[in-house]
Parts: sequence; structure tokens; C-alpha cells
Amino acid sequence: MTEGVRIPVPPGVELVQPYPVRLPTFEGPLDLLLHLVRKNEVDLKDIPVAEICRQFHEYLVLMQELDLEVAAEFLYMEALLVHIKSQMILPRPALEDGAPAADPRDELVRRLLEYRKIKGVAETLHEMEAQRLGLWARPPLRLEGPADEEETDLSEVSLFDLLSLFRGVLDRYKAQHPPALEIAHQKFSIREKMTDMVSRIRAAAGPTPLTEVFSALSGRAEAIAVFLAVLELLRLRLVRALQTGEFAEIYLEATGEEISLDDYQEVYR
Amino acid sequence: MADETKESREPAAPAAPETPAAAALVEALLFASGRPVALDRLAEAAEIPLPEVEAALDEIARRCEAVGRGIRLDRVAGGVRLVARNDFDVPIRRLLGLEGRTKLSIASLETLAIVAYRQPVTAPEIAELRGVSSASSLRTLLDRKLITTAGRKPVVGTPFLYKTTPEFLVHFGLGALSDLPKPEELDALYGIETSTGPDPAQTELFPSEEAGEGSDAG
Amino acid sequence: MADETKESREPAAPAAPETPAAAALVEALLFASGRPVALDRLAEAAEIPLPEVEAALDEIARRCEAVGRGIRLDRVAGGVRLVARNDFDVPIRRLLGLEGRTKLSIASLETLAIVAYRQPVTAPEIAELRGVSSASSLRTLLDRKLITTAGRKPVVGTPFLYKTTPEFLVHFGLGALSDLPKPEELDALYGIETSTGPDPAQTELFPSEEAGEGSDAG
Repeated sequence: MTEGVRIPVPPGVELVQPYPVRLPTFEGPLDLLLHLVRKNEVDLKDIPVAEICRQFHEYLVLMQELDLEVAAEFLYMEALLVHIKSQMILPRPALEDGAPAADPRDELVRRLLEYRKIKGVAETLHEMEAQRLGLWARPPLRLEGPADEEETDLSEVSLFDLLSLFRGVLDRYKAQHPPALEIAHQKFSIREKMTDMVSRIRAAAGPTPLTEVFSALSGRAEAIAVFLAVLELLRLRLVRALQTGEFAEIYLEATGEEISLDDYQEVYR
Repeated sequence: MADETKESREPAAPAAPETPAAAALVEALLFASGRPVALDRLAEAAEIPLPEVEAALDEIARRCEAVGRGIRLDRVAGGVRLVARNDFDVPIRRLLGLEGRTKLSIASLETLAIVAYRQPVTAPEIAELRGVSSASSLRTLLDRKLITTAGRKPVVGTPFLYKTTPEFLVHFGLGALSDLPKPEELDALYGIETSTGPDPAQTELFPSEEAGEGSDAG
Repeated sequence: MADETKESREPAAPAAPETPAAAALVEALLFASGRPVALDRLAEAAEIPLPEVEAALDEIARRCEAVGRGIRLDRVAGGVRLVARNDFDVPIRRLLGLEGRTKLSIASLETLAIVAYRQPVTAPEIAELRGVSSASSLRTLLDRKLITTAGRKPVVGTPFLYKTTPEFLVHFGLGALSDLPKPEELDALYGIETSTGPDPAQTELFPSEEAGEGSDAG
């Protein structure tokens, strides 16, 4: 196959009709072949393969010249046409039982006839559709459930719909959950919490309620870090805890001790 | 106006005396459903015998033909529904703020034609018949609910099988799949005199065997 | 179709000559809308003056009063709509109930998809994945015989495990659960290049670990 090279037109052969600059588009190689058969006004069942093959090639060359991508299917069909052309040249002896040998074009002719029928049906469907596109039914009544709850008939649900829905659920789950998962793995530094808390307790006008210390935390892991930090601060006597009675609010206040926490060795991990 | 009043108020002679009442009920049922309803289901919901449902539908159809009516009966997909008349497409879309419905592309129509006649059929079989890959057409048809999956074919690669849906029948105004033109009619329509047997799918979808024989001989 | 058009273009004598045509158009508009429409919006969509819309509505109301009609014109605040006659409420409910048997909401379809791909799976696991309780969806799917119970999971609360039924396989034309489409097959159909890097959605479609974690959390 000589891709991209224009085959010189053999003497005495003329293109039935020169291609217009605007290339007609074809649904595929079979569509192009049907077009060539029609243009040349030849019998579909007695296709002049050599000539059709040449015109087919012309079209592909033109496509390449216009920088249009030539689909693999077209190249495959061209190869098939070349193959049939070569077979046409070989002598075809009759079969043993005397029946005439099969024509190398038979298979292609059968496919073209079949494809022509498909195109016919497609055309019929197109006309039927045109009659129906302007028809409007009534939106169905909803007796129960929210009006926006769309219901689908099971006969119209494909397996791909099921898979798409499942994937959608997983995507949604992931979109909603990554922060929680990350925090679970995040390590809170107790020393950091101690430093924060000391400066917060010292900055406060009066004693700081313990419940306030535990508010606005991201989750269980941070709460544990804060709790351990409070215990450490109490142990190091940097803060003291006050409680007026059983189950009453516990308040924290600074002791006035000054210890640099920079040297503090974290005992919990 | 006097004319059609007479028409719609006096049921035609043959109708049974209970027909107007049944017609009213059936009209209300069709109005509420919106989708094509099978006649036996109408009978079940209305609690009237099937022949009465049929008489009621005839009555409704007759009334809808009167001057000044904007809706009509549409018998599709093994059932019947009410639809607005085709010629009001533009004002209806103007009211509802809807775009015109998109026509199917030639590629999609070809693919659909194959699915309609060869169902259940696989993507490779469709590609073989069309001579090109048809994945994007299949996608369009699946998205528009005109086709759906019908399991897998037990051959190498276990490709999915596709079949048409009830929505296909509604979209093209077919009562049933059997309302599609017959293969023989197609031959006549498109000037093809190939004799397609009772089950052309099997013999014509897998031509490679035949071709193999042919090339052996040649 | 041609007849209808011709018919509607020859208005009957008395009423304003254009009323029947306007009535047909307005009827079609109200029918397709399904909800109350303001008169000025009707006029706008139909491209006719307001008095003609009013005449058309009178005409429609008059016709709906005829014996054998099941729908009527309902003038509500801010507009007008077509409704089924009230006395047909019971059969309409019966019909919609019958029709509803083959329909599933998106919630139920999502639940079915999770059961199909994650089975056996518990209600808490499904709720965790969907982010909402799925009890009513599970009930619907059990009613339709698309899923069934498969024992209990030996975790706290010993919740029921759910799996798909043979009916599910039959409906989707599957020989076995392993015939369910794979993520790559969906991507191939939708022309998505498979594996542009490690896409978690693809790698995690099948493992059951995550579902286990989910049940712990939920």
C-alpha cells in the first residue's frame, strides 16, 4: 500500500467525477464504497474492482492532503480491495463437483448489500423520527415522594448505568470523607498543645474553663493530645486546676511558674 | 362550533351506553400516566372489561379529532398514551423553555437499525456490519435509553449484547418491534433481492467462514 | 395528521373564527405543561392576544364539561391547568401503583448498584457509602425480588447481609455475577483512556476492605 502518494492515473482512465474541495464525509469504508458504486453507475454485484480500488485510494490520498486523519478501517478496506483485485487476475478453476468457483468479490458484495439495507433502515428510522420529534407527552403525576424524585423504568436501566451509579457513589463517598481519614492519621504534638495552652491561659482575664479548652477540636485524636497536655502542665505545675464542687466546672489558671518548654521531652507519642 | 359540539356530545350510534363513562375514566387514567399504558393495565385500573377499554379508546380518539382539540391518542410500545399534537411543538417548547429535541446522527441511526433487526447483538458484530467502530453511537443510544444491555455473549471476550427498549418504540412511534418493516419489505424498498432466510442474523453476521471457503476454492 | 391540520384550519361558524384553533393550541400547551400556567405566559407562548386566550379557555372548559370527558380545566391562583376529574382519584392511584411496580428511584438504583458490586453487604455499610439511610430502598428492592438476605454479618449488631437474586441476573441477562461490567469496559465505551495514573476510583471498585472500614465507622 502506498500511503500518502498519489497513484498516477492510468492512461485512458478518467475519474468519473473530480472530488469537490469540500470532501463528502462517509460513515465508513463501506459507505464510501457504496458511494463509488453509485457514482460510477456500476452493478453492485459486478464491481469493477480495479477501478473502484483506484478511486477509493484517490479518496484516501485526498483526505491525507487535507490533513484529515484516515481511519484504520479505510486502510484495512483498501488492503482488502487490493487483495481482491489480485485474486481477480488469477484463474479460478471450477470446483470438483463442477460448480463454478466462488467469486473473490462475493464476500464484499454480500457486505455491501447488507450495509445498503442498514442504510435504508436508518433512513426509514430518520423519517419516522422526524414525524415524532415534535410530540410532547404529559409529565407523569406523582402521588407520593418529592416531585423531583425521578423514577426510571427498570427496562431502561442498563448494566452500564448500574456501574456508573456505583462509581458515582464511591466518588461521592471519597469527596466527603478524605479530611476525616487524614486527621485520623495526623499526629498532634503534645508539646505544641502545652505551649498553646499556657499562652492562652496566661492571656485570659480570669480562670479558663476546661470545657472551653476542649471545644472546637477537630476530633478524638486532638482531644486526647489536649487532655495529655493539660495533665503534663499540671504535673509541671505550670497551671493549677480549680473546682468548686463535685461535677462542677473545672477551671485552669496560670501558677506564675516560668519553665521553658523548649527542653520538654515529649513522653507520649 | 355547533358542528363539533354535536359531534362530541352525542356519541356515535354503535357505542354501548356505558362507553361515555368508561371514556371519561380512561381519559383521566391516560392523562395521569403520561407514559404509554398497556390496555390490560387500563382495564385492571379502571376495573372494566378489555372490550370496554377498547370502545372507550375509540371514543376518545374520535373526540380528539374534533376541531379545536390539541391532544390526541398515540398508540405505541404495546400501549396507548395522550400526546399534544405535533404541530404545536414550537409553542410548547416556547412555554416550557425547552430546546428542540436532537435528531439522531446517521451513525447512531445505522447502529440502531442493526440493533433493532439483529437484537441481541454485540458491538463487534455491529462494527463488522457497519465497517467502523460504533462505540460512540452505542453510548449515545444508551444515554438516550433507546437501547440497553442484554447480558453477554458467550464467545471470546464475552462482549455485551444490546437490545432496544420500550423507549425505542415510543421514539419512533412503533406499536411493537414487529411493526418494523419486514426484511422482505426492505428488500423491495431498497431494491435488494437477496433472499434472507428466517434467521438471517446467524448466517450473515459471521461471513468469515463462508469467505474462508470461498478463498479456498479461489 | 394531514387531516387533522386541515380540519383545524376550517373553524366552525359562530364563535370568533380563530377560537377553535386557539383552543387547540392552548389545550396542547396546558397538557404539556403539567402545572398551572399564567394567562399572560400562555398568550406569550401561543403568540395570541390575551382576550383570545380567555376565549380559548372558555371553549376548553365548555368541552371538558361534555359527557365522557375525564379531564377538566382548573383555574387556580395565578394560572390555569388541566387536571383529571376528582372522582377518578381511586382508579388513578391504582394505575400509578401498578405502573410504579417496574420503576425505581435513583436512590433505589444506587442501592441496587452497591449490593450488586459489594455483595454480600449490610445496611450500615450501604448507608455509610451513600451517606444516607437506605432502609426504604432496601425494602423496595426486596419487594421487587431484586435482592435478598444472605445471613448476618458477625459484627456488633449482627446486621443482615444482602445479595442480588437470580431474578436480578435474569432481568439483566447475566449468567453469573462475574458478568457484571468492569470499570475498564465502561471507560472503553465512554472513550476514557484507561489508567491515566492511579485512579483510585478504578482500583477500589471491588475490594471489600473499605466496606469493612465503613461499617466500623458507621
